[in-house]
Amino acid sequence: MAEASTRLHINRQRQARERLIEGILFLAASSAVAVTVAIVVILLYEAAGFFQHVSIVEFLTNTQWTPMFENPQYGILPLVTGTLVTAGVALLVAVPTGVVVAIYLSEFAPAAVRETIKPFLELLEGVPTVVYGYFALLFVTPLLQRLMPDLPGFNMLGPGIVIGIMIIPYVSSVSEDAMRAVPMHLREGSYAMGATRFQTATRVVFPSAISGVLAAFILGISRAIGETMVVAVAAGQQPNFTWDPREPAATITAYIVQVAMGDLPHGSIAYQSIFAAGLVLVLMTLVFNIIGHLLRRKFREAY
Amino acid sequence: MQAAELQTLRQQIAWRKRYDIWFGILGLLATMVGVLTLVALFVDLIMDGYGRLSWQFLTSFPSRRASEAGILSAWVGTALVMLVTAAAAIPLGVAAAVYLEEYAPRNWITDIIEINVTNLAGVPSIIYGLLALGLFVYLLDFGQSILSAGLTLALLILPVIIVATREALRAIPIGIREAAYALGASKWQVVSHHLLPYSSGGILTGIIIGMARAIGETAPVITIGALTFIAFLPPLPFTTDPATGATVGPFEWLFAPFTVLPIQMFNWVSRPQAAFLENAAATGIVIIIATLAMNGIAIWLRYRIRKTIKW
Amino acid sequence: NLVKVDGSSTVFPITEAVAEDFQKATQGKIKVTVGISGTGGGFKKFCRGETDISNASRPILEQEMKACAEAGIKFIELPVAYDALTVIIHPKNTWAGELTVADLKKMYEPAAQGKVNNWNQIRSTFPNAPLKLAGAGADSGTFDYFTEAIVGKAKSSRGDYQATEDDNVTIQYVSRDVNAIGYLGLAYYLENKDKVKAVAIKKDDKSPAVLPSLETVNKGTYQPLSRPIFIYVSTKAAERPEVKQFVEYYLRNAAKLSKEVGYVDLPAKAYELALDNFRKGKVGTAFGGHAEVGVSVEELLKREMKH
Amino acid sequence: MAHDMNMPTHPVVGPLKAETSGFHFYYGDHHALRNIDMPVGDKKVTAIIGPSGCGKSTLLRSFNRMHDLYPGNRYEGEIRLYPDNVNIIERGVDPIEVRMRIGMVFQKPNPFPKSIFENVAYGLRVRGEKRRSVIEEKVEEALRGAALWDEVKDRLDSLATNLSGGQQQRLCIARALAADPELLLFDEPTSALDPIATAGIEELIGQIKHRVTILIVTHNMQQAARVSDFTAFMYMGELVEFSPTEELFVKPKKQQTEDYITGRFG
Amino acid sequence: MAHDMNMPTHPVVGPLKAETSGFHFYYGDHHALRNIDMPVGDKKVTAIIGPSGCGKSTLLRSFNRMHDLYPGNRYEGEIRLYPDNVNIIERGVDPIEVRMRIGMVFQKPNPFPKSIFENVAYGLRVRGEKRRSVIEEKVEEALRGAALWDEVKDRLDSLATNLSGGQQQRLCIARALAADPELLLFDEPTSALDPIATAGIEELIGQIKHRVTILIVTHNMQQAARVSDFTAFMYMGELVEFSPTEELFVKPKKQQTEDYITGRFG
Ligand SMILES: Nc1ncnc2c1ncn2[C@@H]1O[C@H](COP(=O)(O)OP(=O)(O)OP(=O)(O)O)[C@@H](O)[C@H]1O
Ligand SMILES: Nc1ncnc2c1ncn2[C@@H]1O[C@H](COP(=O)(O)OP(=O)(O)OP(=O)(O)O)[C@@H](O)[C@H]1O
Ligand SMILES: [Mg+2]
Ligand SMILES: [Mg+2]
Ligand SMILES: O=P([O-])([O-])[O-]
Repeated sequence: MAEASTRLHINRQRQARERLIEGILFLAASSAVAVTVAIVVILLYEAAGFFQHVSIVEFLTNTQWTPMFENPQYGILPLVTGTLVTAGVALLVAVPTGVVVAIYLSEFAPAAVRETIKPFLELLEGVPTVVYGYFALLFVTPLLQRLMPDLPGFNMLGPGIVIGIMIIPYVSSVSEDAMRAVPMHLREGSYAMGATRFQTATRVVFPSAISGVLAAFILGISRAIGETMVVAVAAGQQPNFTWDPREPAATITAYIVQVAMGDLPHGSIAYQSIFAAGLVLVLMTLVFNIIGHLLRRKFREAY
Repeated sequence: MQAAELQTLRQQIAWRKRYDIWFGILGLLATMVGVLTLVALFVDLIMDGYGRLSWQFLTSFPSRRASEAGILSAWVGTALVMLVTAAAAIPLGVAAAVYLEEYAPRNWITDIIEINVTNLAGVPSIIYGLLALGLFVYLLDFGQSILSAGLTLALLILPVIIVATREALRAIPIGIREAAYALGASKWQVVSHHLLPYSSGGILTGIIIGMARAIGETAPVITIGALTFIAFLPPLPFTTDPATGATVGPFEWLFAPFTVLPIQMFNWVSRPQAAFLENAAATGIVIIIATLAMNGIAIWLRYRIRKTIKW
Repeated sequence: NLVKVDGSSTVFPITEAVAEDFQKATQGKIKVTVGISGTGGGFKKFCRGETDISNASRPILEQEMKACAEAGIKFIELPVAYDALTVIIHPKNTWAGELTVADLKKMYEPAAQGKVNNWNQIRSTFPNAPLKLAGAGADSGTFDYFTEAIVGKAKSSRGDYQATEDDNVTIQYVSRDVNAIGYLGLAYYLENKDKVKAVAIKKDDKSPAVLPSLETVNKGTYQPLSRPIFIYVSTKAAERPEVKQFVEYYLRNAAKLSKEVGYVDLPAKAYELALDNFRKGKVGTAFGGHAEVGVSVEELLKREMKH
Repeated sequence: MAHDMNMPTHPVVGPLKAETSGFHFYYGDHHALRNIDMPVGDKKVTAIIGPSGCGKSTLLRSFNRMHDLYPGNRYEGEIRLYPDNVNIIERGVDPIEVRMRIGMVFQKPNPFPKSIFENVAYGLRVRGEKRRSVIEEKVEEALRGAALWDEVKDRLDSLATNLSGGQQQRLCIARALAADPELLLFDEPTSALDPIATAGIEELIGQIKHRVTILIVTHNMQQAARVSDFTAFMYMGELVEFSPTEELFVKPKKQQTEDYITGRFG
Repeated sequence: MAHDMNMPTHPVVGPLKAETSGFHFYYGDHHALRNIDMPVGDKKVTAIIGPSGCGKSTLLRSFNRMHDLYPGNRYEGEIRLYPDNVNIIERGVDPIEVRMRIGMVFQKPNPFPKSIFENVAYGLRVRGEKRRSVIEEKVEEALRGAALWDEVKDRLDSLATNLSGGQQQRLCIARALAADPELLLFDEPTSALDPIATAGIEELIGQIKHRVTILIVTHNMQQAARVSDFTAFMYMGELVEFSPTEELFVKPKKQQTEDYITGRFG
């Protein structure tokens, strides 16, 4: 049966076809890398022109960002604080609420409630962010002004809260997925010890899902940092080096979109500055993502 | 167990169960924060914009007279941009996911790709706008076209599709794969005969959710310069161009200037006349209804898959 | 048969109106797109040769002229209307109905930053009330012109005021606070007369106080806060019949349409001169690459051009 | 606990810890258990055997009302717990209270992803015990009881999920023991373990049965024979035969039992 | 296939379909199989028994190179397939070709969520068969061979996943049979089934063994006794004993074998 034995040999034609397909798929997967590289290259390229005029030290240490004023100053810090403060306010809203919602939906709510509420929450993402901007400006801020009469019409608090509400579904749905992925036998283990729902949820399910919950936080941070239209509309557009959320301030994203629609002479340093600012923004999200990656590795699910 | 012991046990259980109730209430309240915000937003938009919603609004071009203005060019633009987005993001995203889930060896290259995918999910949308401005608009010279916008949004939703596809693939039991391999199927046969068909529902859900997000995106489309008054439709394939009388080619629309719904809304919102604010609100309603419909389809799909596919 | 216009958000409503009517008049044979990417962004594209016409709420700057020259793009500068910057206060504000340029300067100049925070610092007769300033975002033409006209130098401003690109937001802000003051385009004031009050401006102590209105601007008495706004046409594009047709249509209808969307039309003479300049292909700018305050449009159109 | 007035006796089994009578169970529409009458002797080991899907786990899990965790499940009839003589599946009875008195060890070891110490202390913490000394004492006692103390005493703070399978299962037993249960349920506790670990668990069961009543499900007849005092044979949701273990394996009363233990099916 | 020159014979087994010699298997660092020498008689049923974790499945899955699907696995030694007399774990041998000739039925029935017809036809489709008539004929033949034809012939287009567990498993057998395998591997094919379905599968194995060589893993010794001609007893990664089935159960040569089959462990 010599013929039979050759049948077992490697079928070159099929192998070549499989390799080709694998190559194509690999290229598709590599597109993610290509996009990242493209982002970094384009930002670096444009920012390079900026850094020929402005020293990196000034960029990183100056506390004034007034590229459009008569005596331009190029200190990114005010935009960074603006970004961090709004994101911080947003997270203070989104993280506790999102986690409570996630625990509630995953451990407390009956299936019917869960299945109806979840898609509703997901709709929060679908609303155009411009709408949220005006919601923050015309609804939330006046409401806050009743509680805090001194609150300026533009501030980071209002938009921060609105962004927070907007990203609740991000935090809650990723955390909920993580909690639902906790195997039932762990819950059974806890209930069998006489634990209540609340005890099981907080002492067993939540800690077991911590890595997924952290991933949700990171996603939330990225979204909060990257949100543009809400702050552009409602936080005021004056860079302001402050950690006080009650004050108005501009964020990196608000600055970029403002300039993209604005009156700057092209080729000016101010114009190039949006790429430098964009670079900082990307680096910030990168840092958070890496922190998230490390945290997740540390807390990897052990069940 | 002694009666006294039992008594303390019961007290102690009752005490612990109180937290269950409190947390149940807290959870419901927290959930309501989101839901009520949404309802408030929607009701507010409806109050402002309901009066403008009409057939005429959907079939008219924008105009300086608020009462005559409509969103025809905007919704056609949105539809076409979404078409490009889907055509670009779906094959790329699904292929990338298949590679990562089924092919990728465990090595540093895979690690780098993985990290990049999670990272891209976190890159602010405005940065995609900057990228697209440099890459699509200028370097590749697509201009401020439907193609540029579609590709920009495609990059934006690529991570969403990759993640959804991977999850759908992971949900397919290993036994199905083994069964196919055991019959002598090659890897690609396993992927194309089994994995993709069985995960198509999950993939579709991911696509729809990604697209629903893309529909409302404003910032990246503004950065590529789509904040534009457009009172005509892109040249639809095989129609005759009124100006030249020539027949339009199949791909000309890709390079046409365009506007999209959120941009039209943004444009109107910053007008001095109050009547334009009504138009903006009406546009907002249309966008929300579109996302609502898409999410609805996604939910229905998810539900149907859960019913039909079992292993 | 596509005319591409881009640039200033201030000029946009006029060009939009023209484009709308023009497309109707030509039965859709000629298409016009009108983008908003700011005066600067518009010139950027214009000097790359990507657009045919650039909307501008200020004259072209030296830097931009250089870029255009490098790319071999020549342009014709055509004023199309006036925009009047309007200073607004809360309707219940009883003391600031008239302000001099010097008063405004005290409020907005860079030296005021952090120091001038009370109305009585402007004039001792003003009440002891916190001064709440709003105004245009720092990269708008409005901001440039306001600082030029009030402080005396473009972009020279204090930084601690409520800045926004969206004039509706300024309206909101001022209408909610008796102690607030802000400035914006005339159109926004005209649409919101019920919510805010315009301030009459005195050029100096001796001049009369003038309220902004179509007449005062057109007659040239509302000074220094009225400014001409422009379109710039590329000469290369102007050779194309559709662009030519569009620009002529524009100049013939600008008077009517600019009024309709809340701007102030130029004197009729000015449009004739502009049309004439366009037909003759008079290239260059009358400004020499920097801003100027208070020149009449007719004078501009007759000036020797710089390019 | 001394023999109690409320603790009825059974002709074959002796004093009873629990007893099901006329017990039925439904997964939604699926009638999984039919009319089960089974005694559970106090401080004895009762094994439940039967082919896969016959309802062994379902019955066992009814004893601590695990089925309450999932919607659509329904109990019918009685499971009486002595000496209280309450029907623990009655509406008025709090499942949490039941579970605090009836512990359970699962088929797959399921330690929480916490430290070894925290795993064992869990039952005490759940009860609101805060005193460190009490907890430490109880944890040590339970770990000793589960024959795990010597192996882990130096690394009580390390993650329980890093233990070997057999150690994990003994940890789960310790966790259950620390809560001082009156009745301990085992659902195929060794089926995920290797032979050596299995032997360890079986030995452990032999040790603790003097302190606590044990109900164990197994699909390994030899195991039932080795560890139990009484054996219940179930088939298709019914209790076919209940006898002292030796009797059931040596001279089964029913043909089905005989067929099963001689390997004619299953 | 007639007895072939290339088909060696074994003193106990007779003509061989396959044979492992000096075979080792590693899951990464874990040495799961050690030095296995096992003959597989042509057109005979060979059972592999042993306690959980001893390596039964690992050995079985080596025969169709299932381990190639996962990274880090390593084969060593020989698995010869006759009459070709090729070492199928050699590098130059294509695992896909191996799997086309050696079928497999898994523990848990795993039909594709496609129609019954498409399930059975899948092996043919993979081979590029396109002729409808050929496929229909083969599908019917395979379904008859798996004793399922009568039950499903009227609903070949309905979803395979809607069948009962036993039917699904017979469908999986039909699916394997339709590809005309020379050797069929079964990994505990009945452990997820009820007794009646189990009996059906066992009967089926009896019917097809005249056409195809069978290698079956089971943890049910009675099942091994019922269906197999030869039995291999494995323990901790080693092949302890290989004998004709009757001999192994009646007078095992090794003490370990005897301990296991009398239920002293496992
Ligand atoms: N959650 C459930 N919903 C519906 N039916 C179920 C559920 N769990 C089990 N069943 C069914 O109830 C019957 C008894 O199942 P059970 O798990 O008690 O069997 P078992 O004797 O423990 O079997 P095994 O030895 O496989 O663990 C089976 O027919 C099973 O299919
Ligand atoms: N993918 C794997 N990676 C590492 N080790 C494995 C893997 N699969 C199995 N093993 C180990 O290899 C040994 C043999 O496993 P195998 O599954 O072959 O046992 P088995 O005899 O089939 O047991 P069972 O009766 O439980 O199926 C076991 O110790 C097991 O833990
Ligand atoms: Mg069970
Ligand atoms: Mg196995
Ligand atoms: O858009 P502007 O240049 O007019 O501010």
